[in-house]
Amino acid sequence: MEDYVLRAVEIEKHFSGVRALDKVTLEIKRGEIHCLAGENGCGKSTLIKVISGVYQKDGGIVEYDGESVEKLTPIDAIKRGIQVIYQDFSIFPNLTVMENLAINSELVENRKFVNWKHVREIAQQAIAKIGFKVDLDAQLGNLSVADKQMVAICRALMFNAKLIIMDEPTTALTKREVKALFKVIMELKAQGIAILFVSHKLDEVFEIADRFTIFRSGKLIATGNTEDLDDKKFSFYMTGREFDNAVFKPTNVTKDNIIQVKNLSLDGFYKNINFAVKGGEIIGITGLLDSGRTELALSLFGLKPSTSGEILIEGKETVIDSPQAAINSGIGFVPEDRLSEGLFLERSIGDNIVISEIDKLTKKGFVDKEKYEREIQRWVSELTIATPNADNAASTLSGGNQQRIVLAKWLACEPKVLILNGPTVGVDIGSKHDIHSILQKLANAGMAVIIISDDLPEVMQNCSKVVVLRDGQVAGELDTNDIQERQIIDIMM
Amino acid sequence: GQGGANETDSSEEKASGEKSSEDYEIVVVPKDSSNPWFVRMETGVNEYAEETGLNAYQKGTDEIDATKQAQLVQDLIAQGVDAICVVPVDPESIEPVLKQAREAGIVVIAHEGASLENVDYDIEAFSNQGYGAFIMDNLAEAMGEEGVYTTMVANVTNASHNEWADAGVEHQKEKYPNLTLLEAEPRVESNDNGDTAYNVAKELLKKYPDLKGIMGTSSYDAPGVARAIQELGLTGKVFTTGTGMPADNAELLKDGVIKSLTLWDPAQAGKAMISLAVSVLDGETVEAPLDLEVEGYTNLQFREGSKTVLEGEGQIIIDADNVDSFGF
Amino acid sequence: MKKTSFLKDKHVKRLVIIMVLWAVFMAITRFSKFYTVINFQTMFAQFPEFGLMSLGVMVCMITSGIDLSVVGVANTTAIASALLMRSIGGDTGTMAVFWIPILFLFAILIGTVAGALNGFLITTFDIPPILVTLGMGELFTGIGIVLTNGAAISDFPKDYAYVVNSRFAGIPVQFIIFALVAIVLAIILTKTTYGKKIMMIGTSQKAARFSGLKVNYLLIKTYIISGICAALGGMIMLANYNSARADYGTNYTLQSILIVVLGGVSPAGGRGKISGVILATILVRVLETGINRFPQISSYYISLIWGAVLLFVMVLDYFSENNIKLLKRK
Amino acid sequence: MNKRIKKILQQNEVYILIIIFALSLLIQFRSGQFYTPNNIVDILSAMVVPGMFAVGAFLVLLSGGIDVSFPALASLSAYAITKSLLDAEYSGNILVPILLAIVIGIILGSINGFFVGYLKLPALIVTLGTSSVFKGFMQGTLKSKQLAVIPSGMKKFGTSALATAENAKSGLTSVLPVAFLVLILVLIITFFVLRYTMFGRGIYAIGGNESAAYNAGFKVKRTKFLLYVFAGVIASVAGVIRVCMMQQAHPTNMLGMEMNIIAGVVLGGTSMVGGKGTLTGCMLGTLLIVLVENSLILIGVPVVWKKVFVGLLIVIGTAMSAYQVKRADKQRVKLTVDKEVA
Ligand SMILES: Nc1ncnc2c1ncn2[C@@H]1O[C@H](COP(=O)(O)OP(=O)(O)OP(=O)(O)O)[C@@H](O)[C@H]1O
Ligand SMILES: Nc1ncnc2c1ncn2[C@@H]1O[C@H](COP(=O)(O)OP(=O)(O)OP(=O)(O)O)[C@@H](O)[C@H]1O
Ligand SMILES: [Mg+2]
Ligand SMILES: [Mg+2]
Repeated sequence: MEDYVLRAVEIEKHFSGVRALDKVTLEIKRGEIHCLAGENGCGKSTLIKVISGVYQKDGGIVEYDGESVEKLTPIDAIKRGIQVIYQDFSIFPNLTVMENLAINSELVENRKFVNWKHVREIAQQAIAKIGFKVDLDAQLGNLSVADKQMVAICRALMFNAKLIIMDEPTTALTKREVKALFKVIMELKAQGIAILFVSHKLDEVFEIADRFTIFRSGKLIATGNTEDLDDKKFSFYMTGREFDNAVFKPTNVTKDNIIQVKNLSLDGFYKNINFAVKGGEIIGITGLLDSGRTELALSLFGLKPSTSGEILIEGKETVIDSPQAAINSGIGFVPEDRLSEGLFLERSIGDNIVISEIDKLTKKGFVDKEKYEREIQRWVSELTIATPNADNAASTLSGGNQQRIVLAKWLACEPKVLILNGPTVGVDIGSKHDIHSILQKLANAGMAVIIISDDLPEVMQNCSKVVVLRDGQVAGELDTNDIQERQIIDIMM
Repeated sequence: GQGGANETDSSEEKASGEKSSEDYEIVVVPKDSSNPWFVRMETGVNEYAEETGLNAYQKGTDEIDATKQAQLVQDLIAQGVDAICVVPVDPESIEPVLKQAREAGIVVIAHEGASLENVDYDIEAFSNQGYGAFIMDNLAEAMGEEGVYTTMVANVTNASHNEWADAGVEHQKEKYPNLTLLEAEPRVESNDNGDTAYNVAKELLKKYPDLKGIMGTSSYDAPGVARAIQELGLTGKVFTTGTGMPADNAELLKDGVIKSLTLWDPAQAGKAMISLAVSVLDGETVEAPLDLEVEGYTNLQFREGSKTVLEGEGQIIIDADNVDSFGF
Repeated sequence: MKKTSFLKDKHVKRLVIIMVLWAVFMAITRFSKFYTVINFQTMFAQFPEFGLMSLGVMVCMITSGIDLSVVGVANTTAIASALLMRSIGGDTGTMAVFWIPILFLFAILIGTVAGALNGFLITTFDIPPILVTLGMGELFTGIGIVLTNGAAISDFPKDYAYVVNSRFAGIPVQFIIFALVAIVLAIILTKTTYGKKIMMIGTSQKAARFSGLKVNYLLIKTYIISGICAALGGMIMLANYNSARADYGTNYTLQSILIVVLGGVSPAGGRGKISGVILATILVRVLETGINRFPQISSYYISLIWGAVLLFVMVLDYFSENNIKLLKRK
Repeated sequence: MNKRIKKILQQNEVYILIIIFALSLLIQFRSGQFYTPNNIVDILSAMVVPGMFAVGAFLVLLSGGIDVSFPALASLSAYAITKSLLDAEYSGNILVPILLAIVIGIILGSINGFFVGYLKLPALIVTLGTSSVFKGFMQGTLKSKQLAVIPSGMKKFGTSALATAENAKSGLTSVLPVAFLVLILVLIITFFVLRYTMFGRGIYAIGGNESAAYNAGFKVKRTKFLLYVFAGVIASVAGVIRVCMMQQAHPTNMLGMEMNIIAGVVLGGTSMVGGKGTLTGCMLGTLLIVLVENSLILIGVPVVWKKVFVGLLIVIGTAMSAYQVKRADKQRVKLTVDKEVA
């Protein structure tokens, strides 16, 4: 009889009709690193929320240390030594780092009063554990995404937890931080703490996981030891499909640049950026977080207009001081934060798809219902967005499909240049592969595509050249055919 | 017996288009109802209904608001009451509604609405001019007929208050040469709110040290101002008057913070309106001097040049001595 | 088609039910005093003034904003128009009928300016709409007072009030104006891209910017629409009371918000049906008029009933949305 | 530039303070009466009731909600208490009225709390609804009318002086009522609750990110519920205090204050979406509003221009602070980036 920290047996969970979990089972041994994988929307986060008492399960058994528990609240779970780092971090942007770190333990100790000295001590211990450097008194909202996540991680580590659940902890992290995190995870393991690790990134899984469990659309597909697993099997379990990750070879590259950027600068963010993209080309822009890559993207889309330098579209100098200007000059932009920037979560999938081109779907100034619906159907099928009904809210879809909506929105505007900031962040290999092939198709159709990403395999696989940013400046422009990831990393850091 | 007989003959009368006074539905519409003033009026109305067995009642809006009052009256018209006795919040806005009422054959009696055209009659306890002058006389007396004064109204948008204040100022110019109106602040607002009156008075007295009198109009003014006078330690140095109900101001009067207040008894005004409405409904001819058999309204005269405005002599002065003698 | 989609909305359906219940209640208790042509003509002449203001508040609330300046705008418009009429026809004189459309254009102009001001301040300084419109409301009322010294203006040609107060085939002109505006607005909200866009802005302003919507421009447009609705409301008040004054209808500010939320518009934005708001408007009026039919019931109970109805409807919504969960909890 | 100064300049309180100071100079200049002991005292006593209301509104805004029902709540409670004590010919001291106020505050507040907390209904709608229910109950069921006479104990409390300021020149005296201590007390308690209790931190947490608060283990529903109860108590007590200070109970003249109070709180830098705001800012914002409303004559604003002036001030005031905060945010972003770049 094995010694399990947690057994979740035949768990069921429905969301207004949607069957998110269909009798799935997950068993985690004491002190193991267990990887939970599966495509977007297969139910990983949902199961985690059930385990941690945020959702009440509709069926099945949850056992902590062999003790079965019926109704459970988050605080109970924490008391039982379950710590979760949620996908959305679930932190408080309006509070200080210090408080974010301490708040859980304060609650667990069921304190009614706050002793700020104590809070500071807890916080210091927390960051000391993994030598994370941060101003404890800073407002969390002003931290970079990565730092935010580090805070969430530190917060979880503080408890003498038996099981730490990390829902896609590495999505927002750059290589450097991932390394640090893995070191921590290993230490925790050494202390006999079990880790449940959700990730879409194969390499990570193989690097640290002892055992794995894979879901597909709410069902358990496979579970076992990582040794007995390889890339092909893994992705097959997840998607039920086979695919080749062939490197993309542009077929019809235009002679002239479609977009060219000359000495572009934005005070305090980036300086003298130069690069050019031809039609049919996919180029990558990479760099650490806060290397200015996001601001550059925002400038190109007119959301943070550059302060000097020029942008040429098809050779003509173009002023891009607003998203409208960008769209009119044929630029589309898939933003970094899908949930808050890319989507209107409560609105229907259809509305989300057509909102940017809606002015074209009119007849005598009025919305043309036919055109409207036709357009929606067209994109739903063209990008194979998996939904029973385009009138459902975008929130009911999972990462991959949501990202497709955002793509569709821009493709509908028929841009000449498509800029994607982290196009496959938090997207599973299945959808990731599909999104890549979509981008490649677009390129071959003559579009200039710019992928901003620090997912280097992705860059290597799709981009013919990569612009590396460091501290807001171009640290190098390389041809992906004659370099290795390693070199890029060296330039980045 | 009796009842039966009554029924039959009343039904006969209906048939012949005639109504006996018991069948009249007469509604009194005040400005609002939380103001003790109109609470007092309602007591009068109910007493009168009791005594006479009339179907008369008072119905007010929940806030003092011209549009609400107009809509209430419109509802009453649609409901087909026989007479509407109204104390308008704002004569101008009620005018077109009263027009509708009269076109619908409803008898309209007003009070504090001398400027109204679409009424059968308007009863004034006295003329607005008269009342303004009357308040001024009291203030002047308190101030020893000399010094700087200013006027306070609920809002500059309030009709009758501003008429009283204007009349008061007029009267002062003629009769009290040694009184001077504070030119910098000739009129201030209390928003029908004792607290505002209090704060405004404080400000005035701070900024204008030689200010000696404040002529109040709304029944919230004098008590509020009095509080300020008391607190600033100016009792006996600065004076205020205005409209006020005996019971509410007994203390202030006895403490001498306010020398005297003026009013007319709203209860009687209410009775008078109904009484007049009945005689109009009964088709009696109304001619001066008119006796409505209501205290203070036994010798109504037409305001000269007017065929609708009837003026009585209902004004009362209350002071420390007589304040307890009114029973309200 | 229209009707089905109209009754599909749970919330709207509930309002209809409440109204029917009330209608039945009135039929049983006060039939002869309530179900008269004159009574309905009266009600339908009364609610357009605040009905229009409510429509304005509604469009703002759809964008997750609010407009507390409607009454101020309405009164200032009425005053300005009254002054204009006086200058045309003199204190007592008459005014050719062709001026009336011009007057309405004038009102629309004022509403546009007022709304544009609100929208400009909200978008350029990121001030919460509730504050901007509160301040602007005071400001407009203040301007009204300055224009009139606080007094009412009633000495202007009566022709305007005469025309707007008249009935067309038995239907009050006030209501016809309201209906026209409501229809136009309904078309704008459901059939034009603007309607879709403000719904999206109400859902997420950030996403709207990232989707390339002209958010500021659209918001300004929205507050202009609200301003125009308010101005027209003012024109109807001008007719109904044949006078204008800076403090008419001060209670309409909160009342219009109450109507809008009762009509099923979410203060968080992104949701709202004009049919709901119209129903709520009528419901509020019918309730009040109905209560006024009971001499013994003090009109103070009206606000109690409003509040109760509002909470009642919200709770119904809550249970209908959460019934599954509740069953499970048992 | 010195980082500390930068940090200070990012706070919206500073700008309110500047505006207040500018206004005070204007008043001083126009009337020579601002910086006089009795005037200061007048302003302080004028702050008592709005100040307490503001604290309640502030707490609710912090949690991401909004409460427009407090004037109605206060009126109902104040009227009910005064009336019943009059009927009972109560002649004792202030304690009983205050205790009653707390009890009634708890009851009425828990109505808001139940709907907003446990049923998760939008706060604006709920409080609009309860507001008109409270009002209707007071005026309809309790048949409220102005009470010109109040129980002796309440009157005594309202008039008893904590301090008396005399203006040497004009010889005018102004009284700082003992009631002022109640405001101070409320402020101290609120400060303590917000800073040193998990309940208080919970309010911030919920305002910042509700489901995160839920995940972290806060009892979201209970916290919200208690919050509205707390706000209800503050409002209710404020209502009674006002009656004491005015020495008369007028049922309706508190109604309609809500918007100006909320305006003051938001002016003070409290975010309408919750999570951000300080008690200091809240008080400064309220002070600004109170100052304007009670200095128009001193400034010499002609009475017909009053609303124009107030309107302009609200708009300009908010525009200024909003604009400054916007700029400060921009700078802050730059700062962090410069740090990384350097
Ligand atoms: N609150 C909710 N309401 C309705 N449906 C939901 C809700 N949360 C999740 N779902 C649905 O349940 C399914 C599982 O969602 P979940 O977030 O667990 O997927 P996931 O495996 O975490 O995906 P990802 O890899 O994108 O995080 C999805 O189909 C999603 O649409
Ligand atoms: N912010 C939230 N995010 C996710 N789920 C929530 C949230 N708030 C409430 N819930 C859901 O509602 C239910 C109870 O909510 P909540 O935790 O607020 O109750 P509670 O505060 O524990 O109840 P009580 O205060 O009565 O003890 C839980 O099942 C939870 O799934
Ligand atoms: Mg997930
Ligand atoms: Mg994901």
